[in-house]
Amino acid sequence: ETLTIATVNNGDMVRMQKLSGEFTKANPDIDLEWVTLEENALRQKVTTDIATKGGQFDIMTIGTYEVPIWAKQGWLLELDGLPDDYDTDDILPGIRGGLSMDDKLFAAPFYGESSMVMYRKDLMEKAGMEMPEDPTWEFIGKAARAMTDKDAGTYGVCLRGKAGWGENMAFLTATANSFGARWFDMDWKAQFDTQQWADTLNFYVDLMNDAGPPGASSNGFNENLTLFQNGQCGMWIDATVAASFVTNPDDSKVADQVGFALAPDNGLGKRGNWLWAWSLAIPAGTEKAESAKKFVAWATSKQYLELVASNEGWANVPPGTRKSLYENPEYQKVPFAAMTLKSIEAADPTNPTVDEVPYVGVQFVAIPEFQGIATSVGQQFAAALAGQVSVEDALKSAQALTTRAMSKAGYPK
Amino acid sequence: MSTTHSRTAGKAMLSPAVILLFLWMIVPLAMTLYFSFLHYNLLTPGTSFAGIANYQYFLTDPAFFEALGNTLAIVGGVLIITVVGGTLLALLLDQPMFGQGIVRLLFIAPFFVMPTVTALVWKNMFMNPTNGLFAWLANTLGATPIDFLGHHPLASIIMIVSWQWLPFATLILLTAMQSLDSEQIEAAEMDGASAVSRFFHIIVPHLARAGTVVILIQTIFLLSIFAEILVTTNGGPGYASTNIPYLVYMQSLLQFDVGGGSAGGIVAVVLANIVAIFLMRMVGKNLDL
Amino acid sequence: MGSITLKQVVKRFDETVVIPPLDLTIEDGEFVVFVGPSGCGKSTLLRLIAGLEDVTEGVIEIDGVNATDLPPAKRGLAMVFQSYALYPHMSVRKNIAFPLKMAGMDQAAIDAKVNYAASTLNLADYIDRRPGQLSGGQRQRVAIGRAIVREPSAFLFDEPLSNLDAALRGNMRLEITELHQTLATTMVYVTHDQVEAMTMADKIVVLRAGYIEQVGSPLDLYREPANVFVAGFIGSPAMNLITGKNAEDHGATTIGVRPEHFSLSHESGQWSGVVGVSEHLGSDTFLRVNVEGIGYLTARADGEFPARHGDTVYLTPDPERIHRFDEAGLRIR
Amino acid sequence: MGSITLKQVVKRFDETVVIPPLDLTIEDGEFVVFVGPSGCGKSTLLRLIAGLEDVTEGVIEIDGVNATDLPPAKRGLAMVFQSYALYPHMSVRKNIAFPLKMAGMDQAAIDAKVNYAASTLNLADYIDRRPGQLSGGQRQRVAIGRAIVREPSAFLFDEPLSNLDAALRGNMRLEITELHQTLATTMVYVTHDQVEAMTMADKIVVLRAGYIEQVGSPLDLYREPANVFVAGFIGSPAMNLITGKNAEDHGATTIGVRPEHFSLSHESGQWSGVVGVSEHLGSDTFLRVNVEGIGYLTARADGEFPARHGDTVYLTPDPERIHRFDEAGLRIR
Amino acid sequence: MARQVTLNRRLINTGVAWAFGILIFFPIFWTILTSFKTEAEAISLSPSLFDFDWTLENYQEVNSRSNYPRYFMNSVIIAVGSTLLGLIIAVPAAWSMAFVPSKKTRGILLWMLSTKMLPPVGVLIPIYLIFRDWGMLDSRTGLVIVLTMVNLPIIVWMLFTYFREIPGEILEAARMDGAGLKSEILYVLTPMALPGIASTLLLNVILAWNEAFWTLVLTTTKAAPLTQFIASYSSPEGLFYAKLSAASTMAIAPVLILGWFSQKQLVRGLTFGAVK
Ligand SMILES: Nc1ncnc2c1ncn2[C@@H]1O[C@H](COP(=O)(O)OP(=O)(O)OP(=O)(O)O)[C@@H](O)[C@H]1O
Ligand SMILES: Nc1ncnc2c1ncn2[C@@H]1O[C@H](COP(=O)(O)OP(=O)(O)OP(=O)(O)O)[C@@H](O)[C@H]1O
Ligand SMILES: [Mg+2]
Ligand SMILES: [Mg+2]
Repeated sequence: ETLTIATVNNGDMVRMQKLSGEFTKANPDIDLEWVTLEENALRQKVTTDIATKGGQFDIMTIGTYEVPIWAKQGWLLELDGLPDDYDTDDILPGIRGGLSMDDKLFAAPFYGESSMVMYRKDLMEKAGMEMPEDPTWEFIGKAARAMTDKDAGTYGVCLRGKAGWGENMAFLTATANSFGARWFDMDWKAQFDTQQWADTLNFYVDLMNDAGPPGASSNGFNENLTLFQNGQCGMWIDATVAASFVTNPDDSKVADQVGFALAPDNGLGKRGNWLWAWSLAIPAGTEKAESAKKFVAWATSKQYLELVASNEGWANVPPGTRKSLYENPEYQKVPFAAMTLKSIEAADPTNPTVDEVPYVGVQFVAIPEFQGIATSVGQQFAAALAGQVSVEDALKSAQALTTRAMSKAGYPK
Repeated sequence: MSTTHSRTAGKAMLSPAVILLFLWMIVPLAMTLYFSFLHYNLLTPGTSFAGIANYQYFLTDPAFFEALGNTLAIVGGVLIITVVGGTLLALLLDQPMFGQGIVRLLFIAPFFVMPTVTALVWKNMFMNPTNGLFAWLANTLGATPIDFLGHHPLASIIMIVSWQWLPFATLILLTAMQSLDSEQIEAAEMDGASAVSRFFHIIVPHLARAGTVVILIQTIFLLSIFAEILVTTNGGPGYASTNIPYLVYMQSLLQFDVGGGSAGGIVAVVLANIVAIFLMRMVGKNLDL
Repeated sequence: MGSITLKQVVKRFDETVVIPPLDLTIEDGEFVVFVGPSGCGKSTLLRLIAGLEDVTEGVIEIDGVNATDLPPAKRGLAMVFQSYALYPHMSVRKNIAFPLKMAGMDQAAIDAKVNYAASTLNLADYIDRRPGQLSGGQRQRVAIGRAIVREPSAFLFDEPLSNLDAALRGNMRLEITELHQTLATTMVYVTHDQVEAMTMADKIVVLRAGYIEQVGSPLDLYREPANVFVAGFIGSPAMNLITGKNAEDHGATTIGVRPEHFSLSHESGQWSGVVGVSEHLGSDTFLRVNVEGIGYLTARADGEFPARHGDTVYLTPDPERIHRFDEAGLRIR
Repeated sequence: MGSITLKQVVKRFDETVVIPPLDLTIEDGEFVVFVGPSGCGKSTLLRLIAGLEDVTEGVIEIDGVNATDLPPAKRGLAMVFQSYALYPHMSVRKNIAFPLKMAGMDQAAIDAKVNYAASTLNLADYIDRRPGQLSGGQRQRVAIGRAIVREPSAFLFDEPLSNLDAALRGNMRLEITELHQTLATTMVYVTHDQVEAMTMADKIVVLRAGYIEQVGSPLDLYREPANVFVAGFIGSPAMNLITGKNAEDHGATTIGVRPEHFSLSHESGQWSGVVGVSEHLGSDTFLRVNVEGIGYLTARADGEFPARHGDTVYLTPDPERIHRFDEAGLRIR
Repeated sequence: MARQVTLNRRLINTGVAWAFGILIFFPIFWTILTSFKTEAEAISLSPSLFDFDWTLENYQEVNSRSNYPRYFMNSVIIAVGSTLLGLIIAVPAAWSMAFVPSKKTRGILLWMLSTKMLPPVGVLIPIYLIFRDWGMLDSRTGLVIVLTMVNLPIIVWMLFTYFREIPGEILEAARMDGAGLKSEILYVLTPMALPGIASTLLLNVILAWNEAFWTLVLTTTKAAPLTQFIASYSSPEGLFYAKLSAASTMAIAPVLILGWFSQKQLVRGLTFGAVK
């Protein structure tokens, strides 16, 4: 039997692909076919496939955004009857909640992440400042400007600027939460005309202009990672998984100088961090459900974590999914482990904002229309960052297009 | 040649191609047309009749006019660069020189490169404002690196696409140039025309046919430029580098709004046909098909 | 004005010598025709004069001025090409006007000249057509028109009529002859057509492998070919060249008799032979007669001469018109 | 066997009638030449016979069998095209063998036939070359070879020699004539070359705008053209056609005198005129003489006849050879 | 024109032309070069031309990660398959247009071309649904069919311009010689048009090889060609320039080499009858 698995081409997944020999060894009757794609391409492919019942995949890698929507449509197979030693209860509750509907698990988390501040201790010291464990945005702004030395190619802060709902909008939505902003009010009215959003975006654009790298509007996770590893960023606020990359001396020039802190806040009770888990799900209607479940269980099991640890060291274990991992004394030695757990625990998808909202999702709104809308809004914000439109105009456009799209989609429902 | 027999055979031989192409065109097009009148989102099951709502939304989308402008800018910009540049380069290559064969190989290479690879290479290794080669060049010269994709997205895309198509234009125009009857040039020389006059009065008009082909073929491909945008700018910032195909793509594959995407597709088809009519006029005049 | 003098002109392409040292003088107003077998250097010679090729050695003088290093446009010559070399994208009017425009002439003057040339050459009716819409003869006329308007000191023609059909060629031949009579400008004309050479030239230059074999008026060449090559080359059908005993009888290595200089009879004559092929053209009859000891001879008889395959006929050469050549092939005077 | 009969054959392209109802019989073994001005329908007629075009109306019989609806390959005819139409990717051998291969003949028989044809036509030396490596004349021979091997009941030729130069044309003309004598197969030959028509044909068919103007042997047409058109068309240079008072004197609307049927004198004669152009070919001299009251006449004199532009000469037509035509242009007998 | 060109002028031409040639080729050259660098060197802020440690590790890495031979074979099968299928359909059509033209011929040809102007995204979902229903998702057959249809207009046009240059008399001669339609096309037309057919074939192999919309949308694993292979390197976590370069080199090399070898043919064929 051949399982076709769609995965994202990030480091953890590629590693899983390489280690999957262990699985096929144990299950000689199962062959694995991999479709490894870049995130957006993957999402389009699997979404098209599942929505049209193309049936090309047996296992799909999807995120916390898709799971509730797809589960609601009945497109996903419930993950019940997993082996006993799988220990569903070991999964971090925040993550598990995001992947369940009516308490039924529809996807198994492969790794989970939040966001946090990664910074260069040496540069911080040079700037004569000290990073608290829970910084405020004000501090970040000040520190970033102090660390910037454009002539030397050092930029105080690297933040996502590339348009896309999973790129700049993930960051900006989470940030906006900490500024007290929200996407929609309880009547599903767009909120980009509020002062909170203006504050968020102004702060972001000013900061990036003063202390960001050139071309920030094209920088996504990858670009910033490269910049940071290359020693060009003083701080970087991004996914917690990045911690293992930036502390890996093979790839990173600054591995021994990286410190971590919680994502900043504005004293409003919400931090600017998100919650995301790349998870494995099985489309409803696959004929290979048993084998698929077997594989999902293997890839997200405790044993898999140990397998990675024994092969590649604890620092490279897919993080953010299991309590037991964080209780493991070996893993606690990893410098970013504690901070990652704290960040994940600090995010609350069901109550993401200062004011009440009708939706779930920290850095996204779990409605099908969100991808399109947020990508368009992301384009506007990227344009503002690139200086092609003013912040004011970008917000106006965002407000207009969101309102349009929501009314087209028939909200409030 | 034209006996009843051969005419019948002619029809029989032509029909497979015509019928297949017709089906290939009409079946999906009809489905698209049908979808365009539906509320149909892949992510929300069920469809319902939408009237012209999808068209309304697509056509009143502020992105639409920007995308229309960008589409034309890309087609026009690339055409101008490749045709003018191609003519000049062809003129250069037509001169006697050493190693012409190898130079031709160097010239044609970009045409063989996958668009995706082209875009990836340019974006990452050249235009990246911190790690790209251009940034390095600017730094070495003491200038500030330009953020190509952030600040000049459309121009950057035009540049990348021009790089891909310049070889095509150059080599076709070169072939055309080499086909120019040398007696004509000599006649012009006898008539007292200077090198510049010969270029404008004899060579350029001679290239008209080849130029037409270059324009036609390139327009066909340029109208649906997509991979380059997807890889480099994602249509942004804002809508600065979104063209019509990309806009339709956003509707269909980002929002999974099949209804809206179909409406966009139909609009794109109509626009492409308008361009096609103009183009075909020109072709009909310059190429005796 | 339009005399052209070539002094010790040599042309080599890389290593191959196409024109060995060659001297030639073309007088003002003369109509000079270059003939010779294909590849003998006719076109090359013309192009050297035009300046479209560089001479390797030697001097070309035009109107007494050394023009060896002048570019084509500065030599005051006009050329009509075999392919016409019209500009296909320009109307007839524009084609003719082109050299004037290049000379920077003002529009009114151009128009006047073009109209004059067009009416002279009967081009007025299709002055606004493109070359592609013209027949061969009309195109040829446009090419000539383009040459005329420049009022060159000499015209150069490279097989200008070879792309035309026979009838048209006859007409154009007359037109060019008339043009020469009207303009009285020097013309240098390359052809490999016998009739053109004979009827148009004031002076024929016979070339072989870059060498001048003979220069003279058409009738001179016809009557007194300087050597066997010219004898065989000029005249159509070609002169019968006879070697062996019959030639020795006339004290020559080779003797030549033109087909038209036999008298034919069914009864008696100097040589008897059997008719191989007889071609009855109506106006004339050409016979190929197999004469014992000599081989096939071509003879011309009048259109009514009755002769069929296999008949025996008698040929008598006109004794006055027997050409005699020595062992070097040179004419014995 | 190879008689061809056309009965009331009509050919229309869309609306334009190219061949109006036409009857023609070609006897077995005859050499028939179609001549006529360009566009008169010669090629069309040939292609109708070949079956490359459908007849619009009428019947074509080959060897007495109705072949109107037969495809070309079934008619037992072979065609030689103006462009030779050799298969450039095949060797000479393969070219010649192609029709046999298509007929499904076995290889040994094919080889024998091809070798025989090749030796007959002197093709043996380059039997393995491609057409591109052959000269024009050799190609023409291959085309003929390809036609011969099929042993067709008739050969069709469409201007087969028009792409060759003058000398080669002469030779090939002779070869085709000889071939006809050897094979004695019907040949239908389209040309617009006077000499070819006169020398090769048993029977000439003169066409104008799809109509047959006259059918007859070459000398019949030369001596007794049925009408003004044929009179002007056959013979080179063309017959002088004179209208007006001089014609009336002979009881005709038009009289015709061939250039070669004048006797010329500097002293006296029937008509006097001034020489316009004199073309000295050596063998002959052609004069265009402007005769008062008649206009320009062309006359042929012998090569030695001294005449220059502006001289006055006297022309006397041979009274026996004056052709007379009525007002409809038809010959008065 | 055949006047002597001075050596100086020739040298200047050579210099300028080579400079432009190298400039245009540089991105490809740089990609290939980068594929032999380590990631650190690839991304270095002061890039070096040749002065680095050459390594093959990127190729090893790429090979161990994805099944390159399978992608490669799929690309070959799809490109060659669609081209051959296209030729089979297009040769008769082009024959008909070139040798039995009617008043509609020109219109049909232009119409065929105009179908190429339709943006594929517009009909993506319908095609996807049709393919799903016919079970042709992720099948090479399906892809061959799609790419055949996509490139058919170009094939027909190119063949048409080639056939048109072949004198009709030769086909008539074949007909007189007793060749039926099949023999006429097979033994006479096709061999004569071979250079044209070859260049049509080449161009279409290249176009099909590089087609990156339908190949991505309609395949997953079994039928996935090199475009898919490249897509999996397009933006992973971190910018792995060297690996990206290695993958790119592997994806473009086959067609680049093919193109180079057939460059003369190709260019001549590309002129679509614009150069006589
Ligand atoms: N550019 C060239 N390079 C080398 N050889 C040349 C060149 N041009 C002409 N020749 C050679 O010079 C010789 C004379 O050529 P030319 O064209 O003058 O002959 P021609 O008398 O005009 O012949 P034709 O009657 O066929 O036109 C030929 O042997 C030809 O091959
Ligand atoms: N396929 C066709 N469609 C329409 N008209 C045609 C076609 N073929 C020939 N004609 C017309 O038929 C007439 C006779 O043509 P045909 O080719 O038979 O002339 P021809 O006597 O062979 O002339 P030429 O001596 O120039 O070869 C011409 O007026 C031509 O325009
Ligand atoms: Mg010549
Ligand atoms: Mg004809």
